Amino acid sequence: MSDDYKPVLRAGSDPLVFFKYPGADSEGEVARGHIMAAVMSHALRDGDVVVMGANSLIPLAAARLAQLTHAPNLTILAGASGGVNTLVEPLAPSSGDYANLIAEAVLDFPEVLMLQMGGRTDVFFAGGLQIDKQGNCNLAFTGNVSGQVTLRGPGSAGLPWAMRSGRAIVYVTSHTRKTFVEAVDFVSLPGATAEWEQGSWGGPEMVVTPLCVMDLTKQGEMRLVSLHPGVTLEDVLENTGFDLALPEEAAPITALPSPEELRILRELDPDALLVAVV
Amino acid sequence: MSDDYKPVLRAGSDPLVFFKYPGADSEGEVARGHIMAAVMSHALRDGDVVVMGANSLIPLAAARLAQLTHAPNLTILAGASGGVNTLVEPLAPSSGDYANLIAEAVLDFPEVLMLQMGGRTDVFFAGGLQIDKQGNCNLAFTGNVSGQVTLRGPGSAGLPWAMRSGRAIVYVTSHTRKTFVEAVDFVSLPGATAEWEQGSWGGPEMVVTPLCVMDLTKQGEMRLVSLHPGVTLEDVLENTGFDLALPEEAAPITALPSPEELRILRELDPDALLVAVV
Amino acid sequence: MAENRTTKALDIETAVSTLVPDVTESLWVGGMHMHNVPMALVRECIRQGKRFKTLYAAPSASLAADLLIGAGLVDHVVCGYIGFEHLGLAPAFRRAAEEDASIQITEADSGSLVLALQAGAWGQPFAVLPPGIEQTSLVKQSPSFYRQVEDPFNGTARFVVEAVRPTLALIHCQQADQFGNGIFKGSRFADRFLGLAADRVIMQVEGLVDNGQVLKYPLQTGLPGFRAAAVVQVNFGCHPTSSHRYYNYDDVHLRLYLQAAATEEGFRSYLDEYVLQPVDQEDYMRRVQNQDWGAITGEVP
Amino acid sequence: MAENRTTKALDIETAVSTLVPDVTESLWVGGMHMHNVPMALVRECIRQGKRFKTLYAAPSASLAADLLIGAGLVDHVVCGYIGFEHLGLAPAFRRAAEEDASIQITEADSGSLVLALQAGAWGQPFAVLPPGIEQTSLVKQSPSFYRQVEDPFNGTARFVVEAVRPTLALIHCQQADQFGNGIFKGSRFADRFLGLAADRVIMQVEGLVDNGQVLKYPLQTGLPGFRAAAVVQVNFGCHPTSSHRYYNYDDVHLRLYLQAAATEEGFRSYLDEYVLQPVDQEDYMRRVQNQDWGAITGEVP
Repeated sequence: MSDDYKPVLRAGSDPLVFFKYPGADSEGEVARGHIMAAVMSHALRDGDVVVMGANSLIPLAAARLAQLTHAPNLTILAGASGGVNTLVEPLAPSSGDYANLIAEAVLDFPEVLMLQMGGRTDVFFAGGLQIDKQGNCNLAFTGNVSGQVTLRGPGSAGLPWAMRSGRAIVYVTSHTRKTFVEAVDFVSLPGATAEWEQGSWGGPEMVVTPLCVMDLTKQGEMRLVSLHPGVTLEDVLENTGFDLALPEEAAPITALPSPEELRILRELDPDALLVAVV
Repeated sequence: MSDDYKPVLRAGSDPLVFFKYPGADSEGEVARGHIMAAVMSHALRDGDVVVMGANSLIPLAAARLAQLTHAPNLTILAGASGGVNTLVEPLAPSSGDYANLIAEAVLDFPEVLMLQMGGRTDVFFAGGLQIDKQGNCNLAFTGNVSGQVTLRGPGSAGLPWAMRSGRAIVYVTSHTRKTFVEAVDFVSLPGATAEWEQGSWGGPEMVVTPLCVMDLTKQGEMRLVSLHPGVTLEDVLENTGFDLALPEEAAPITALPSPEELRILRELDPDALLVAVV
Repeated sequence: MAENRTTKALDIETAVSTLVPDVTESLWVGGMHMHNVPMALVRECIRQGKRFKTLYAAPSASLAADLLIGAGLVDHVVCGYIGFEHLGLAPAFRRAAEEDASIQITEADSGSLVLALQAGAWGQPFAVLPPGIEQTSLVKQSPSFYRQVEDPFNGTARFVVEAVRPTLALIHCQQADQFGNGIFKGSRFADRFLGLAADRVIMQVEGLVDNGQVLKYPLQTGLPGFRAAAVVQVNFGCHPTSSHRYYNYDDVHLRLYLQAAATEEGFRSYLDEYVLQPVDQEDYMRRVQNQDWGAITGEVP
Repeated sequence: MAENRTTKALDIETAVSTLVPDVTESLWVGGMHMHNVPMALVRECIRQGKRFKTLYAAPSASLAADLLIGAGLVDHVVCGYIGFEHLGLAPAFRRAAEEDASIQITEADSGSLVLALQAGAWGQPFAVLPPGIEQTSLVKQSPSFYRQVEDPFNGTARFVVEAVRPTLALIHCQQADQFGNGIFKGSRFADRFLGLAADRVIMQVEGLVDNGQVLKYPLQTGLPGFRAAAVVQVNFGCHPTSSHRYYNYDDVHLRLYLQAAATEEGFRSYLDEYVLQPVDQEDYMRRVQNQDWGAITGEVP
């Protein structure tokens, strides 16, 4: 969203009339946000119960896209709003937006946490200030051993419980050496734990960035899966602060969204937030 | 309610149209149920949050009577229904009745338990299969030491948490030696505990029966407070299975409801359930 | 929603035969006292001879528990409350407890059981109880249910109960869409909570509504669809208990049950007449002769 | 209800001056992210210089926490999340954590904090956490917050957190009657729960409705009146956060705040201009110049 975009407060409205964002050019380029949403969508399965937290623009688009294509029985728990199966009309930047209440049900937020921590979800979307080779994510703070905090993040929020929420899909909107580090300064979300390796807990299944798609090997090391169009292996390695494992053969190019997927993503997103977000 | 009373199922209705019970003679006698309701009402204070469980016909009438007379800021939590400040129009025999949803709010029942156990209520109404000299109540079972169950009751329900719910008002609709025993076979509701004597916990404050009103001495022994009209001290002692403490002077006669109180009780209770219940 | 979304609407016989194992680890039935109890589902379970190793009876179980216990389909009951409120005690439960020892009873209380269910729902291994329970007979009666830990914040001994995750919950909503989005038109009792907590939920409803109506009023949805394994539409499915806004409980029939079930023979003939013999809910309704069913089939908004 | 029932409707200045102690033990503010945060109450607390020994920041605190921390009114924050979602990090909180050590921070997580609040509401002394937390850095970072007990059912070590009963909760409902029966017109976030749990609740609303309307639609009451100590009517009281059905969040103003508060001087001048100087909410609204307030004062059904 551009900085000179000036929304006004929304007037009182009935539940089926929502805040309108200014329209964007739906004939424009395929953006990184579109590619990331489509990749995440493909990782979702029919019947999955998918939960997301704050700042979940791309995951929300991905989950709704999956619902409208290959996963009609997927359930979306739209973060702070408590909305269940929001129609995502339109895609809104804040997880607690009223737009997410064009939905089938609205849970109290403690109930969302309960379902997540109680193991009633299949997929959890997560991010972090730092992500390391083992898939650990840090949303608390960075700092050195003497206790000096160099960057105070928001806090660990719901990340500690990702392993109870099924497959974690980790995503970031910037791929740099500051984000992808050898070892996080603080573990908010445990990555490749022993329990994950044994298959008894969930854990990071996929990592999606503006440059590429990664996963974890069985040994719990982050590995390149595919490069987004126009991105080279060098781009990724230069911007990754640890030795990234590589696939046995040359990494393929991440598939673009199909024309139908792109049409749906643009329809859900009249303000082209997916273009602006990355 | 007489046995040949035959209600039909209630048709679908809007929230302000309720099931009508056949009317009763509002000019009839002052019943024991009226006296018990008025006595309990007098024990309630303005601002009290009052919670009741199953089978709470008399407590519900008492709480609403208090609200309409001396305690306009009293709050009623009407048991299973979850209704908060039900208008009691009309008084219904089951705590979960839809009539109790003519109210200001409807809580989920776990929330009612939470408020009760969390100490957010001031008065709790309780009963029992057996009640003993120390005010202990038993709603589980009676039986002998060898483990043989002689009367299986419903179970302890919410009674174990009475001491967390403020002042307990104990009531029964039959006063016999089977009910008032030397020592209960099973403690569902702890009566005069050490914590109660020290004032750090709630506990039984008043016991109301069809014959009399009782309380607990500071030493935690049940004591006669007043005799209902027409009841003699001998009636009470013959029907009480332990040595009942007596007041220093002769026990007074329980005050009858005032004409205004009686009018209100009869208005709330078109089916005269308060006449039938005792 | 996509047109190829799978419906969860099933007929009651199919729902019970396919979704309830012949021997189910544990069961928790929704409703309280004579309200919102999914009796049609319970009768169908009995008809199909489903067995339940453990029945959780709280906050306030009544006819469903008494029938299941009387029919001999329950091995173990964890009891917070089983009774009929102002109408009396539970006759089959009484007989099981007073006369034979065929059933194992764990004496518990409704508060602790709801906290155990809540712990299960959150994935907590156990729930700590507020102080006070140590003053009751419960902790001596049920030492394996009520255990102790030391409070790490102040060293006090605390009683705790193990988390409960029921294998199966049977729940009544007044309405739902075919995807299981359930609507309570009156009290939710502990049913929303139970529906969020249990491993598998079968939902009984008076009527199916369009998904569009659910989308229009999402704040009234009591249970989100993904928690329901199946939705079963049954007319008067809670009878003889009530369904708020639809019909009151039938106290004539409840009294008939209590009178019959006072003896083992009476219980058997009630079970035969109203549970085992009826081929379906319509047949059941024909056998209940004190109701003018036609007078109360009006639609509820 | 009886005509002599006491109203809980108070003007905001009176509510805060009489119901918020000058030094309050602990505070929990409702809403999440840029939604449903009772900002007018928070600004009034700052204006009156109320101090809070502990601030619980969860599930998702934002502007309220950042202003209170920046204004130096919080001694200790228990942090699950303080941030501005897609708009960025919390500048005053960052400064407090990165540059000075004037504030004590207990590193926690939103799940554990909500469970601690739940334990407090039920009178449970502490809450047991699901397994997994031991794999995070939290248990090492905050050893007095996360403690251990032995599971009496299987001997496993479990982490637990002490129950939290906030002394004061500030909550926004879209509507309420004068007796404190609050109505959420959109998401309830954790606010119903918080309102049932806290020792004292002050409720801010967009509009007062008649008690008769509450009685007509009791199922829509989000918080029963007895839990509210006072009800305060304020126009646009959540601004710059949203109030569902009434208005969206004002991201222009939120960005203005984030930009200003990036420096200590900028924070001070924002605080002065928008919190300390305004004599009332109308004055505050006049100072917010990017909004056409008149266009959005329409009544909401």
